[in-house]
Amino acid sequence: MVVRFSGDSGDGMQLTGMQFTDTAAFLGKDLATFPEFPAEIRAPAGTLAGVSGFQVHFGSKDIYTPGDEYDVLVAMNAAALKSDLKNLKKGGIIITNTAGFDAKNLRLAEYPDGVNPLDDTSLDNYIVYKVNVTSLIKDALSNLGLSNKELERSKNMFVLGMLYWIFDQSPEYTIQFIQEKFAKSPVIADANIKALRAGWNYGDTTEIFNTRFKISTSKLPAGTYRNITGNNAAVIALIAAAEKSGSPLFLGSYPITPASDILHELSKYKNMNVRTFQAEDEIAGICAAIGASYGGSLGVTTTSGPGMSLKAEAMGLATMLEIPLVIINIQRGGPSTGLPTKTEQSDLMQAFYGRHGEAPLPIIAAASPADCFEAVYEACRIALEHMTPVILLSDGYIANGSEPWKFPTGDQLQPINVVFTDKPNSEEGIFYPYRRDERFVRPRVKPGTPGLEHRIGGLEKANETGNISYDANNHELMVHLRAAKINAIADHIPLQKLDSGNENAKVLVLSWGSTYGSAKGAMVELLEEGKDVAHIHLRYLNPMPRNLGELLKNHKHVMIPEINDGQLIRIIRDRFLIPAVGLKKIKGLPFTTGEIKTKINELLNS
Amino acid sequence: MVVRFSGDSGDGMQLTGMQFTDTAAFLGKDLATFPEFPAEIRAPAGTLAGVSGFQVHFGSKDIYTPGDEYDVLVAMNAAALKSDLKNLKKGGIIITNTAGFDAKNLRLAEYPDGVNPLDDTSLDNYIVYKVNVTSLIKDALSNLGLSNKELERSKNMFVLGMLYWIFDQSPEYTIQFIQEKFAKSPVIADANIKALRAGWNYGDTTEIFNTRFKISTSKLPAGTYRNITGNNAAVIALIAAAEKSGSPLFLGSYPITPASDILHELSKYKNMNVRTFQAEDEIAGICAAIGASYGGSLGVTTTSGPGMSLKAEAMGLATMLEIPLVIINIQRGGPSTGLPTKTEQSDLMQAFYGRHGEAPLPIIAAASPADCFEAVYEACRIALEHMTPVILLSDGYIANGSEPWKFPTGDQLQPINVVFTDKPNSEEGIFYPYRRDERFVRPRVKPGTPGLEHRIGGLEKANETGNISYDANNHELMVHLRAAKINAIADHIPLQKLDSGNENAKVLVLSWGSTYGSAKGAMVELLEEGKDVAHIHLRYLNPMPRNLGELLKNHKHVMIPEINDGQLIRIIRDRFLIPAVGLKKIKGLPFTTGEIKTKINELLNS
Amino acid sequence: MIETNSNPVTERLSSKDFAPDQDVKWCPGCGDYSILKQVQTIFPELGFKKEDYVFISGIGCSSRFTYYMDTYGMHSIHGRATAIASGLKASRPELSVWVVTGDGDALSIGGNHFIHLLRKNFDIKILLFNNQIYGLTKGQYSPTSETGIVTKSSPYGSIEEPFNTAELALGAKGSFVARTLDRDPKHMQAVLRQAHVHKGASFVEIYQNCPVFNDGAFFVFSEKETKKEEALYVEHGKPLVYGQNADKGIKLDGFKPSIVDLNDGTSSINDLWIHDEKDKVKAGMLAAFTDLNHNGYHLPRPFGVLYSIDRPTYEVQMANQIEAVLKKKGKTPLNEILSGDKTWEIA
Amino acid sequence: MIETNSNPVTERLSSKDFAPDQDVKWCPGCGDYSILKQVQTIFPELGFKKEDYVFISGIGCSSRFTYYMDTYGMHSIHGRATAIASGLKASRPELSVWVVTGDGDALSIGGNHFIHLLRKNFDIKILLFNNQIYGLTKGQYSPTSETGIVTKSSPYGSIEEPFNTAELALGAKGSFVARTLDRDPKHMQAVLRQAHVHKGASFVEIYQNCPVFNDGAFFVFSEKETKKEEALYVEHGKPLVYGQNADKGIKLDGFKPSIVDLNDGTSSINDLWIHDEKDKVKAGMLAAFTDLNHNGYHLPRPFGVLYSIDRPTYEVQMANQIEAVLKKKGKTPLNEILSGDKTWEIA
Ligand SMILES: Cc1ncc(C[n+]2csc(CCOP(=O)(O)OP(=O)(O)O)c2C)c(N)n1
Ligand SMILES: Cc1ncc(C[n+]2csc(CCOP(=O)(O)OP(=O)(O)O)c2C)c(N)n1
Ligand code: SF4
Ligand code: SF4
Ligand SMILES: [Mg+2]
Ligand SMILES: [Mg+2]
Repeated sequence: MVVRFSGDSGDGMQLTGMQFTDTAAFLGKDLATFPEFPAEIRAPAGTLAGVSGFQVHFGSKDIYTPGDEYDVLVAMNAAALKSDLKNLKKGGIIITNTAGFDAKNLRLAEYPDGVNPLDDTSLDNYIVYKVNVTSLIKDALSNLGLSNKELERSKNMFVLGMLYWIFDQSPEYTIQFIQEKFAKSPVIADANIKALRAGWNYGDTTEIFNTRFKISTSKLPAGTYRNITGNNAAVIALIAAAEKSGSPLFLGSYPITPASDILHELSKYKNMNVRTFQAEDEIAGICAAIGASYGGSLGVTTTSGPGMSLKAEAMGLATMLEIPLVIINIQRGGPSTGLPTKTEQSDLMQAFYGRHGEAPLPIIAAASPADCFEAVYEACRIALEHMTPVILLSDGYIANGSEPWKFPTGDQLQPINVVFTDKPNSEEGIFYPYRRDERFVRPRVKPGTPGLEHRIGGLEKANETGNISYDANNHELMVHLRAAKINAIADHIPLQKLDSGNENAKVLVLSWGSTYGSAKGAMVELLEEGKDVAHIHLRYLNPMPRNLGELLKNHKHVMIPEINDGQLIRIIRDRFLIPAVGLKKIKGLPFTTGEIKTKINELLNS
Repeated sequence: MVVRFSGDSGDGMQLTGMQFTDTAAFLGKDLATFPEFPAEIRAPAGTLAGVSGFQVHFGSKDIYTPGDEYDVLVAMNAAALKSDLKNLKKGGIIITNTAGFDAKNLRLAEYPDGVNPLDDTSLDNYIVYKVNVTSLIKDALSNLGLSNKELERSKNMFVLGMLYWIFDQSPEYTIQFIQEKFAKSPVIADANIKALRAGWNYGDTTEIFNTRFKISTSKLPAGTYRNITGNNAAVIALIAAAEKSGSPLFLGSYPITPASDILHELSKYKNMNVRTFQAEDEIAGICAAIGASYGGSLGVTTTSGPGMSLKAEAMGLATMLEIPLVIINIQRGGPSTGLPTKTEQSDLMQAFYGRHGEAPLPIIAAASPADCFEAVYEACRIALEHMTPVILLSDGYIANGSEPWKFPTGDQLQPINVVFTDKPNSEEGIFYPYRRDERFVRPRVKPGTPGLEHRIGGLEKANETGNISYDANNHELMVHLRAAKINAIADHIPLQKLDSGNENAKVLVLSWGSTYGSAKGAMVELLEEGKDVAHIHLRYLNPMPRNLGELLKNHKHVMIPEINDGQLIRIIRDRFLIPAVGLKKIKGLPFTTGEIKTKINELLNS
Repeated sequence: MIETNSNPVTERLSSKDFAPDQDVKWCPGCGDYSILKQVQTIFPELGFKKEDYVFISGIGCSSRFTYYMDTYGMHSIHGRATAIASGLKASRPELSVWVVTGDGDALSIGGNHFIHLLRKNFDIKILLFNNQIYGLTKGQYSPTSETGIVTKSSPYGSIEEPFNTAELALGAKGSFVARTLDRDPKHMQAVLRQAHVHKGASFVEIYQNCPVFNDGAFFVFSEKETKKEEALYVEHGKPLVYGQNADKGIKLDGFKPSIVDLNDGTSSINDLWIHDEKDKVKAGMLAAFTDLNHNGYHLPRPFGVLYSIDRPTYEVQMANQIEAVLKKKGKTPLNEILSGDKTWEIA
Repeated sequence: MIETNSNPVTERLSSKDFAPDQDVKWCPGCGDYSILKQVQTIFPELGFKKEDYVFISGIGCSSRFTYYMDTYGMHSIHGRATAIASGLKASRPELSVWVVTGDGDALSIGGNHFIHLLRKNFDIKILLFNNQIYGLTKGQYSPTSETGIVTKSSPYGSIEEPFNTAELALGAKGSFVARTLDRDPKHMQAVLRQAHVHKGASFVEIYQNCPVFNDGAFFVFSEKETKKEEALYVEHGKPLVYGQNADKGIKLDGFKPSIVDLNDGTSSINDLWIHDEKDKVKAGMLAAFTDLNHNGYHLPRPFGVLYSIDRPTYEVQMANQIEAVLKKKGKTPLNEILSGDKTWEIA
């Protein structure tokens, strides 16, 4: 069951959606959400540019995406209906606030003069409920002495109440939330609760709704769950990695959509000895993180595309220094400023090759909101244990989206082994800062360690001693050693597994990052249909699992869906010389499972 | 014939080498040069770190590289001998200044105590001429009243005089040079000329040299020639492109080795209406060039690796704006600060993919010093005619190296067509800044044009109007249109030709950039030996000539030599799915023809 | 989509000529609207042709300004408008180039280009919309935010000392430093006109209310109840007078500015500090009023042109140098450049 | 290759302990040698353990300094040493962090991090080797080069007004601003000691001769023939006296500094300007002496600590905030962070 809440950005749709989600989650439904914000801070009220949407997919079956099409569309005004009708299922339900369809709203939504979709035949294929929420609210809250503006603000709670009734959910969770949130303004709390109950009662008493849904509890594996967004999962992962490795956490960052929330959230954790440094720009952000890492912290920097471009030079420095650093890129629509509030996977090639010189780095991509936890945790582990900057790719879709997460306890997390050297690493009593272990990893020394004083820098270094060296053969050796170190990480990550499907299936879908959900959704359906398909999801993009090439060669077709113009596919073709086929979508939106199924079926029939 | 001048960086070896080169060139020899500077500004005199070398390869046969090994080594001190002996041909000639082999010099050159290579048997395989240049100079110039330090300064002229005698070259060219250079200090001019003649006379009278070489005039195609370095060729190309296109030239740049010379040279051409802007950093450099280009100039920015990393974001902006811009990267050893004075080809992948989002750009690489002219001119042509930033790749080797150039006249240059729109491009009288022609190129308007006022920027734009658009389908369309524009450039560049060899040869060498010379040198020898080989040199890296794939498929082996860890090879494997083989060298030095021949022979025998 | 300008450019322009047919999309109540209005109001009178104005902006709510002026314009990337404008002005000195930027855009990521533009003294007008917050990214503190401010990125209060914008501009050799605010249209118009007239880098800080993320940051300077006591309007050659009934003045005791009551008989208007916009030391002292506010010693905030001197602009010097060299050497024929002066023939 | 420190750290260090076994590779006669010597000389007395010093430098001849101090150190990338040092200091307040940089490194590419570091007031010592040239890249003019200078990139003379470094630092809220020069070892040592003692960002500009690309740029301040007339050594609480026989002084006529002859009977030492390093206005006026030189009105160049005030450092405030929140909230067990406060069970 997919519900889309849609209204003006001032209408509180994000909050409504989150409450609905939390309630559903709390009652044990599996789910996935997808908030969509307008690009302007506050586009003029009532316009198409100002529409803000929140989509939630919930139910008892495994849910992998926020859903291609929705069953229910809540449209608070004409612009919301106009912009979101296209993805409502034929025969789906529309719940409207008729007060949002007056002449002014219709004009702002750019309906032709005299046309009101609620009055003509254009919605005949849908079940339309017209509710004058605005006037109902006024009645319900008449005795509270609120201004019109204040009354309007509870519209969303009324709608939420109706929805709870329709989906047979208890409003108690939200009532508690309201009480907590407005603890200091009891009148507002009261108004919101009254509005919520009024909405519920409206459904219960008026009989205008002829459908009521019962969603049974989901079949997620047993366990304790919470709902989480990708950016929040990243925050928790960073804290967990810091704790497990015994490293203080330092974030150097400059605000940018859609990465800023990580900075915001982390800055609340001062009690966990977390240092967040809002730098003057992205370069200072990564440089401060390098400084902190040099000092012994877990240095992290977070950004999105334009910031990644600015950090390129400093990433090269960190590569030369061979110190731990986690670089989180919440990808958004590019190039340049592009589409800042839309999602895209178009920074993969940059992650591989976006620095001058030979500067290979590990790259890990998160697959879903909850997976941001594990992916970010892994990025930290690799950075700390292998003394290297690591790029973690997420994107706007999973950063803001949410899903239930069967969170681990601290004990269940893989240990992260951080060793600081405090004595010379040679029999002669000399310390060699670039002498490597069998994983090609050099020792880490904290400034302040007596007797091991030494200098590091961005010029090429002599092997072992780390002194400046312009020697030709040494340079080649060092380029190879740095590359070998990154490649050796492949021995410290899991081998690749099929996510689902048959080992020698005719068509293999190879997904990375946030296309996981759409690919997985398609697989579930195709496998149910008995199709000869398989699915690999690649978390470790560099180095790749050692057995990946082997696995890929078992399939006639390898299909790579990407929210870009074809990036992983270039790497795969280069590495394995296989004629992989791409599926591209560059619309600032995730794939629908339908789009993926269509392409797979095409290949199955070829 | 290959001569290597080697001495302390204070010894004037670069000047000596250049004079020798110019004289040889002037007398009609083909040649190639390779200066090597120490990385320190002034490493302590006499040390190995302070050795400065200049290699010149000249003769009557076509010359493609500065030569793998030298026939003559001029070693002004012990450090010079120690560092450069390894590449002297067995049986080659060593000319030394014995005064540079005193106890102090030997110690600084890190010879063991008591060892002097001029006195032991270590040089038995060579013909060694020991000349006490320092004391000979003192005698020759005794009556000029110069200080010791001033006397020392003419050492190099004495040596040059000897060399001229040995190679039967007239010193007149250099005498004229000295007269011009020291026009204002006749005493110094006199001293230098006397020293030069003294050197010549020393050869002529002392009979210590038992070899004298006569190099016949080279067999270069008939025509008028000049000698030129890559960076100077780039400067001239920029001026020529500005003149031919009628665009004022604007350079926004921040100094960085080995690109700074372009800034230096261009800033002399104020009388050509050239504006050079030394910016506060590389970002400001490219941004100022974007501003100037927006204003109607030919905007250019020059840099090397670290600067390229910093310019990534602004390149993305220029891609979105779709305005002309030429970005010249004189590659050097990376990553990070790396090996600033050494050459490398390791920024190719960055040129392809080093920006966030889908931001494809044309890439052109120069093959040799003289070819920098044509390559840079082409970059300007494409930027101006196709409204796009273009990346031009050169490297430290060809930037500082020189060769004879059969320069064109202005009339012979391809025209560059710059059109500024000054009226609406629609019948309705509306101006559409992003309406494209059949090459997908949008119109260019100069601010100041009445009636066409409009805004452009880095956010995604609606097709044709250029207004901000967050529309999903429009974004995909625009990504594709921008890519199509770049691809369409392939229709406006020459088809790929074989540089030499047989069309279906067993082994094809695919070179790009400065590996041209080494590859060409190897080919000449292999073809003379009757081997089944062929050579393609790729100037247009993106888009590639339309027939390249076709050509590559005709060969059993495609071998790609690169001064990096394998970069073009990744692109070729991805694009054409052929198992191309790489040859890598990451030593801050060009390939020798021998290295390339060895690899080709290996493949021929496989 | 730009319709052709039906007015021949010689005709008198009106403020409407500068309003393109695009919706203005700032939040309701945003101070940016007023700035837009004042700019559109004064532009017809400034004497340039419409097509000769260019706006270059970075990224931020403020930087959207460019889209709302029907002139030439570029909405560029974060922090770099100043650098782009420098290249434009250097190569096209005849254009009237305006930079619109925010406190984050100009002083955080763009700080370096900002100070270098001032130092080099391009004749560019920089309008810095200072709302002491990052608006577009939804409310983080900026380099001008007050210490202690609670924002999304400083939940426990910012620990940073803000820049004193005027002091920074003076320290970077700015040749024109002024301040005005969104809620005083007349004053803003007057300051913008002066900025336009100044030949050199004109830095105008405009206090701008962001009702969504930093509401009321400057209300003490703009609202009836407090403004007369808190805002000091300076004018060249005029004494520093302010207060509810113009009854207060600033006097200098040596180097210490002090507040005097003009009615209590101890001081008259003749004792007051006379504003001299050419005096850098005094401009610095005026700029410092902002910080004195923090130290218990409370002085009103100065508005108006704090400093304005003439010094050569970059683009004029560049053009002059080109002209001089051209005069001396003449243009070299392209063929001579191609051949250089050392050639040889091969037959 | 670093040999272990055989001295236990509690033993007294000598300047040799700070010299690593690497060759120093500046040009013969470079002013950098003197700076290295003075730093190595004073370091043993500063009271930190050898292992607690860290040098962070950018790129430039000056930035090679890091390699020549046997402490911890990072030779980073061009212009970013200040940013890297900020992260280090924020996370390791107990270390003594020194930035070594050049006029290009700090004021050209690194200008933004420089002003932000000063504003945020990290307790970091910034040694800016000002040779008014780009040394490492072989001689282009820098943001401190004099207008008109002929260099590789300005063959017809630079058209740029240089930064006034002290003024810029003051404008960026620097809490300690000082100047010294390579050829006055004693003075340099004294200034460096004061910089070390200052708790906050300590900006020390060191005039440094580059014999290769800008020889003699500061000789008027260092060479016998001129220095007494051209250099003014300021000391807190002392009158501004200079001249061949300490016979000249600076007096203030209102806001105008003027030179008086102490021997001609018109003025005595008691009339002179007494240096007050806590007074920002006066510090600004001292800083301005540099530019007055250009306007015909010739004043000597001030050396010494121009300005020094205490204000809270970033790293201490950061640590305090962490401590306060920790005190209030206590540490949250990891498991609680993992679970959050809204969970549900699925059986
Ligand atoms: C390179 C880069 N970094 C970060 C951002 C995100 N960003 C956009 S505007 C902005 C700050 C806006 O603040 P300000 O300049 O004060 O403008 P305002 O919105 O307050 O008018 C930031 C951080 C970006 N677009 N590009
Ligand atoms: C990103 C980047 N840009 C440019 C350079 C080249 N570069 C190295 S040092 C330098 C300037 C040095 O000048 P300064 O900081 O004054 O140091 P000095 O050598 O004079 O001590 C430049 C431009 C670089 N290494 N990295
Ligand atoms: S967020 Fe603030 S500054 Fe931005 S448009 Fe809204 S009110 Fe204006
Ligand atoms: S170039 Fe100048 S600054 Fe650099 S080491 Fe040589 S003398 Fe010193
Ligand atoms: Mg702002
Ligand atoms: Mg310098």
